Amino acid sequence: MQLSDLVFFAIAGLTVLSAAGVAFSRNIVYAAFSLMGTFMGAAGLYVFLAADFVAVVQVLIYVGGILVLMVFAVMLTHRIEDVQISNRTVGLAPALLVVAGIAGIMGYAVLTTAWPVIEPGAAVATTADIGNLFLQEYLLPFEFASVVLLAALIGAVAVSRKELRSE
Amino acid sequence: MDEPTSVAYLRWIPLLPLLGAALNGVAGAPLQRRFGKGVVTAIACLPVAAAFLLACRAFNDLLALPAAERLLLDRVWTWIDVGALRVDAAFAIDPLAAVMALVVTGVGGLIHVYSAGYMHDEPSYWRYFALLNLFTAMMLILVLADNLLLLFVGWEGVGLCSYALIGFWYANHDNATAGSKAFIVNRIGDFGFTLGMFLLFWTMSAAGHPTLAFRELGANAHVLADATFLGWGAATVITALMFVGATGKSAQIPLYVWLPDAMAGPTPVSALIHAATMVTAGVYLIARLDFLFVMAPATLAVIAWVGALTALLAATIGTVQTDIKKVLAYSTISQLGYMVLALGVAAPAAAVFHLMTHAFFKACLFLGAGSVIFALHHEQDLRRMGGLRAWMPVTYGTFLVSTLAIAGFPPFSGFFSKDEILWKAFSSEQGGVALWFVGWLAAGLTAFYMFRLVFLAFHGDSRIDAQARRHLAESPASMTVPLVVLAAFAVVAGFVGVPAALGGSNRIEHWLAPAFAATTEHGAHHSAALEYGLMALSVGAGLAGLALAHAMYVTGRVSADLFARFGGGVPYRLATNKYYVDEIYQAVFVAGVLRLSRLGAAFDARVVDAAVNGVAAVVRGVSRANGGFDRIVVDGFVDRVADATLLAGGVLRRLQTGSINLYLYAIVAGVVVVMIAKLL
Amino acid sequence: MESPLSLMVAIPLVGMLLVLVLPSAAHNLIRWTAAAATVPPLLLAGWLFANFDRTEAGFQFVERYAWIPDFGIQYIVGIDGVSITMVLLTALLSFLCVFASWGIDKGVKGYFALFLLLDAAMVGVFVALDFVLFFLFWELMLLPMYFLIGVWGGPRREYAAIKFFLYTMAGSVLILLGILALYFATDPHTFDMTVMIASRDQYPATLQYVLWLAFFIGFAIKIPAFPFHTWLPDAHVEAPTAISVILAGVLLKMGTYGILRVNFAILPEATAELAYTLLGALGAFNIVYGALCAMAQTDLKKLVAYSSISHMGYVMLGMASFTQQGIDGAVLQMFNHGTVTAMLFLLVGVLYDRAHHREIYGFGGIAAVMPVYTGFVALAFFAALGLPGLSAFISEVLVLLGAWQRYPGLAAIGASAVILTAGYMLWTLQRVFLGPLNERYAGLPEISPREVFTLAPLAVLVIGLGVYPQPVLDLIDTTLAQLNAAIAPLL
Amino acid sequence: MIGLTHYLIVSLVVFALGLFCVLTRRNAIGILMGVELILNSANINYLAFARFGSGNYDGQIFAIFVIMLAAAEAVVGLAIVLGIYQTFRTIDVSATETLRG
Repeated sequence: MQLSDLVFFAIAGLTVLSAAGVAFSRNIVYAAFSLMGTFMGAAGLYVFLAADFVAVVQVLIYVGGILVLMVFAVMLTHRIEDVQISNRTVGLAPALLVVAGIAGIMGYAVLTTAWPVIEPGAAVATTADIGNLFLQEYLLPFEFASVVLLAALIGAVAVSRKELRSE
Repeated sequence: MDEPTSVAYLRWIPLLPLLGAALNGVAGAPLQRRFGKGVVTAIACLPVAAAFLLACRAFNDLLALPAAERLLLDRVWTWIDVGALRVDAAFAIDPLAAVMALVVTGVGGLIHVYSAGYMHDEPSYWRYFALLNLFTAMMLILVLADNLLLLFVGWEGVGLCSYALIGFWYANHDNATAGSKAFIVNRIGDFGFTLGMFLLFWTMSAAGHPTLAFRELGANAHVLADATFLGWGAATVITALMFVGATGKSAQIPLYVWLPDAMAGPTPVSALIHAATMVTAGVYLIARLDFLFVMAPATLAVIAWVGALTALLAATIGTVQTDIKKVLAYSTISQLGYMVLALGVAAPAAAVFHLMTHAFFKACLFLGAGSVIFALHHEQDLRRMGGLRAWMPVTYGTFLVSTLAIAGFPPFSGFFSKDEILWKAFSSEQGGVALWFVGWLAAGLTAFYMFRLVFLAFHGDSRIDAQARRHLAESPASMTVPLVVLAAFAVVAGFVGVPAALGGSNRIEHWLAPAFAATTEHGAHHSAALEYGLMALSVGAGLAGLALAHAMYVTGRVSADLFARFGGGVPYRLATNKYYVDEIYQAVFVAGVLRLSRLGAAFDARVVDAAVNGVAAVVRGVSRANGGFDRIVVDGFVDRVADATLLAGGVLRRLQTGSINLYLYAIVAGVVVVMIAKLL
Repeated sequence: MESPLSLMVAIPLVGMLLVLVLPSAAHNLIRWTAAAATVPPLLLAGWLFANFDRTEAGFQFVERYAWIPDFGIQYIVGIDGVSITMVLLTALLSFLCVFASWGIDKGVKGYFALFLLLDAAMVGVFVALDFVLFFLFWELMLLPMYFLIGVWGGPRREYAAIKFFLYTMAGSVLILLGILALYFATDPHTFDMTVMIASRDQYPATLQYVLWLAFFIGFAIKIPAFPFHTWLPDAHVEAPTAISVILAGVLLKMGTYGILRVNFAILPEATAELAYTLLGALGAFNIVYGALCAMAQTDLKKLVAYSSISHMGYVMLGMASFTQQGIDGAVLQMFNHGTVTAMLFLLVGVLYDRAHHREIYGFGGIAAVMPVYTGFVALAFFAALGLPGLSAFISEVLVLLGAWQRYPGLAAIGASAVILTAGYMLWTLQRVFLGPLNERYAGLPEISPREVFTLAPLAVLVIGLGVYPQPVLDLIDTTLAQLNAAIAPLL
Repeated sequence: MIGLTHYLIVSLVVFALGLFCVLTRRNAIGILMGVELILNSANINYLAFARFGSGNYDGQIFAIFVIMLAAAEAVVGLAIVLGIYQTFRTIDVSATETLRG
């Protein structure tokens, strides 16, 4: 077992455990912080997969943006004293059943399928290539993405504005 | 066939007046306002004068050539080139065209000068001259055209100008109507003309000579000899159709009715267009296509009789007219009848000779009448004239000379040309005693009504009202000079055609001979004595007419009511009412067409549109019936479906718990089912 | 230049979008935008005229792109001698009609947007070489036309617009059915007209007859030929001036254009069999019937509308003659009628704008107050009645000359209409412009420079093509010679 | 040696947890967190297949688009949550069943 494998397992463990924290925590604030662990772990996995740029994006957007947003939302919607009861769960048994079923099927698929695998090449810096791709081959989706983000921005403002809704 | 001599100046003969017309037509109004009428006059007269000089040059150039090669050609551009049809915009001049071109530019030029005086007080002076120039240009295109289609351009163009000039004073409805009438009646003739042209082209085309150019037609006309159309000889049908066109333009029976009405235009217009030039276009057309007409004896016979009868009929109407211009109009029709008669007896040279002399003396007569009308402030009724010779000596003198010419007294020009025609009518293979007799009778009547006119207007006591008499004076020089010039020609023009029997050499016939090469000369077997005798008879008829007119209107020895009472007054009433021809045409053709047109419009509104609206109504009806079916059966069904849907909805709504978790379960469960199904 | 034809279709559409985003109160801006959008097509038309190969009978400037390959639908545009004349005419009239529409002040934005859409669709019809594309443009043209008549028209505009729409839709259905039948009859299935023309021998005779009739009725409604013509007078009377001009100047030509493009080129056998009765005899009848009906009208615009029916009869007669002269004359007549009748409608519009009625008996002596205007009217009227030296004469004489070769009787009937035409034209001229001045109209203002601007180019064409018609004849001659050579032997 | 299967299994576990989270939470923000988990597991798959499957950048590009969409989704979703909270004074999804048929 190599060192890198150990690191992988460590990161994978962090990811899975944090995810479990998100799923099972009774306190929504703890759940939010566990989510950070999952995101960071996922970013680590990305680095392992030679996707340095995506890893950075993951950290920047998920951790720096989405997570902060969620924490804000949590804070805005709950009085601190309510946190104990803020994350009730319901229907544990059927949920476990369904999840186990799906996980089983998917696990079966993952393990039994003969994936066509190539030998991964050496990890190289990807940022420049991705940049080029965005401005050439993927220009149109890229532009659409910007429009989507703009629309989301405007939509968010429109939805959360008080006076607009009260009409 | 040899290529004719090519020259580049011919195009300018029609083009110069056309430019004058364009300039005056577009910029005439401001020019006249800014610089006065002199500029307009200059723009109008100078091109015509230049065209006259060019025509003289062409005449001179023709003289320099040997008789058989007297043809100048000026090809400007290819006008239409489609399939086998190739028409050039090309001008050609041969002896016949040269005579015509000289007459048109010469007489036309004089009338331009005359008009400057006559129309001096007219506010739309520029419009008048633009149209007059346009007319001159179109007439020259007609005359100089190298092919039938280009000739047709001039043919219709002069019709347009005639229309516009007859209705020049358009504020009066009658004038405008007269213009329309002239154009439409001419269009009937054009209908024949175009069909004749089509048939000619295709017949020639079938024989391998697809052309409309006169030279090539003339050279290859023999191929028509065996061609037939619907069982008739092609040449006969073609010439008959062409002659329909000629009857329109040259005011022959049955299409002469427009010409008397055309006198509504200004008098110089009557002189130029409706006496000297345009109306001779039909004569020119037949002369131009002489090579075709000689191949169709049947058509020639028709032409000869139409001409003779027109000459007589118009003369009888002329005897009873009281409007000075109407008398001259009917006399024009009558004289045109003579020309057509000459064409019908295969004597085109005589026709062209008479055409030329007629142009001079008739123009002079009309301008003289114009001078009288001008002096009397637009009084045209002979019954309110009289004794004018005292006030207007120049007008009287020239008028008298021209009257002597038209009445056929030697040695005035009309004598030679008319006698030539009567002699040919008698002696030609196509002619006969009957034709000669009709012509002779008309000659006598001509002398009568022309002298009646002279006596009523210039002799006797003045019947002019006092108001007008105070201003009475001879016309200005710009009007009298053309009169004198024309009168001089009316005297001397005949000498170019002195027949051999009188010791002359008939120069004009020789000059024109190359143009009429197809006409073979017969009739030389008649003795000179016979010719003298006939001459004496016709002069006698003229004298008789003169004497009768003198007796009636000067000495009063014969009552002027003689005619009016003759035969119970029926012939007189017929003649004064122009034999009711206008009324008959109106009732039969005009009313008929109008009825047909109203019928068509009614058919459109009542039948076609009704059918369309009916279809719409039927569709509406069907849809209404359908609607009933819909309400009861279809709607019933739909309602039941709706009820069932509501019922089912009432049950199924319970599934909509609003609980997001439940929805998510449902989604995931669906996914699981799909996955399992896929895996199994 | 890469794709002149597509540009000619696209530029008015771009103009339409521009007009749509402009504020609707900015009337003059909208007008100038619309005018600007019609200029490049006109320049392109000039470029096409200069670069068109007159010796080539087939299609030129062809652009071909796959569109819906599964159904054999392509985007194909191209022009031959027939369509280039129509494209030239469309570009010119669209340009002039924008200026003729200057006085529209109700719903300016909508009007010009629809107008530009109409412009694009018209050019599209003439350049489309794929049947689906052709039909698309054909229908696209009806839509703006319906609204332009129905919204901006006269008092009975709804009736006229619906009548127009139903008539032409009925025609469209037949055309669509014909197109589908042709699609399935061609092997391999395609909507490509050029392929159909090349494989015209493979259609069985019976199918050809049925298709010929379907297409013919569809197109005859557009011409319009008796008895499918009654939508025209109503549509004309109610439509605004510029739309009348487009309707008579361009839309009517689509009927005869369609017959040449589809019936003649793709169904030659049926054409040879049916042309005499349905084109020739009907054409001659149309000439006389239209002239007679025109004579009975008292509404100036209706009179001009019926004269259009009469003049389009010449096109039908000429096409049916199958002589070079006749068929060339027919297409030349399509062009000339476009210019002459456009002048007539523009002129009627000028008078209507001033007097607010078109009753022939309600005027009199207008020549005295509007001399320049009357000059234009006289030119247009005399051109319409076929005065030699003006453009319509050349085409009419060619048509009648060609027709005479094959059917002298029909040619004689057609030629007799020159008398009737002269009759109603001069009668109208006299009632409206001559005679004593009607005092009510003593103060009518003279024709304005803008109106002169719309008329002068047409006047130049009318005179110019009368004196020298070869520029147009050269364009069409080769194409029509080839077309004629395919049919004439089958007669 | 760590291979494709390892990553797929990690991804599977994260997905299962996310799904569980989505199914069981009654708190709207909690549900959104579950969605984020699912999206992350998908991203891991994308990158793993990009690394071991195709060897090109398509997977990475898609991952970035997914992140972008997640951001948009979170923004709009949280805005809606805030809106719901202001209306109902709670974000418990079981309390907001006004859509019940």
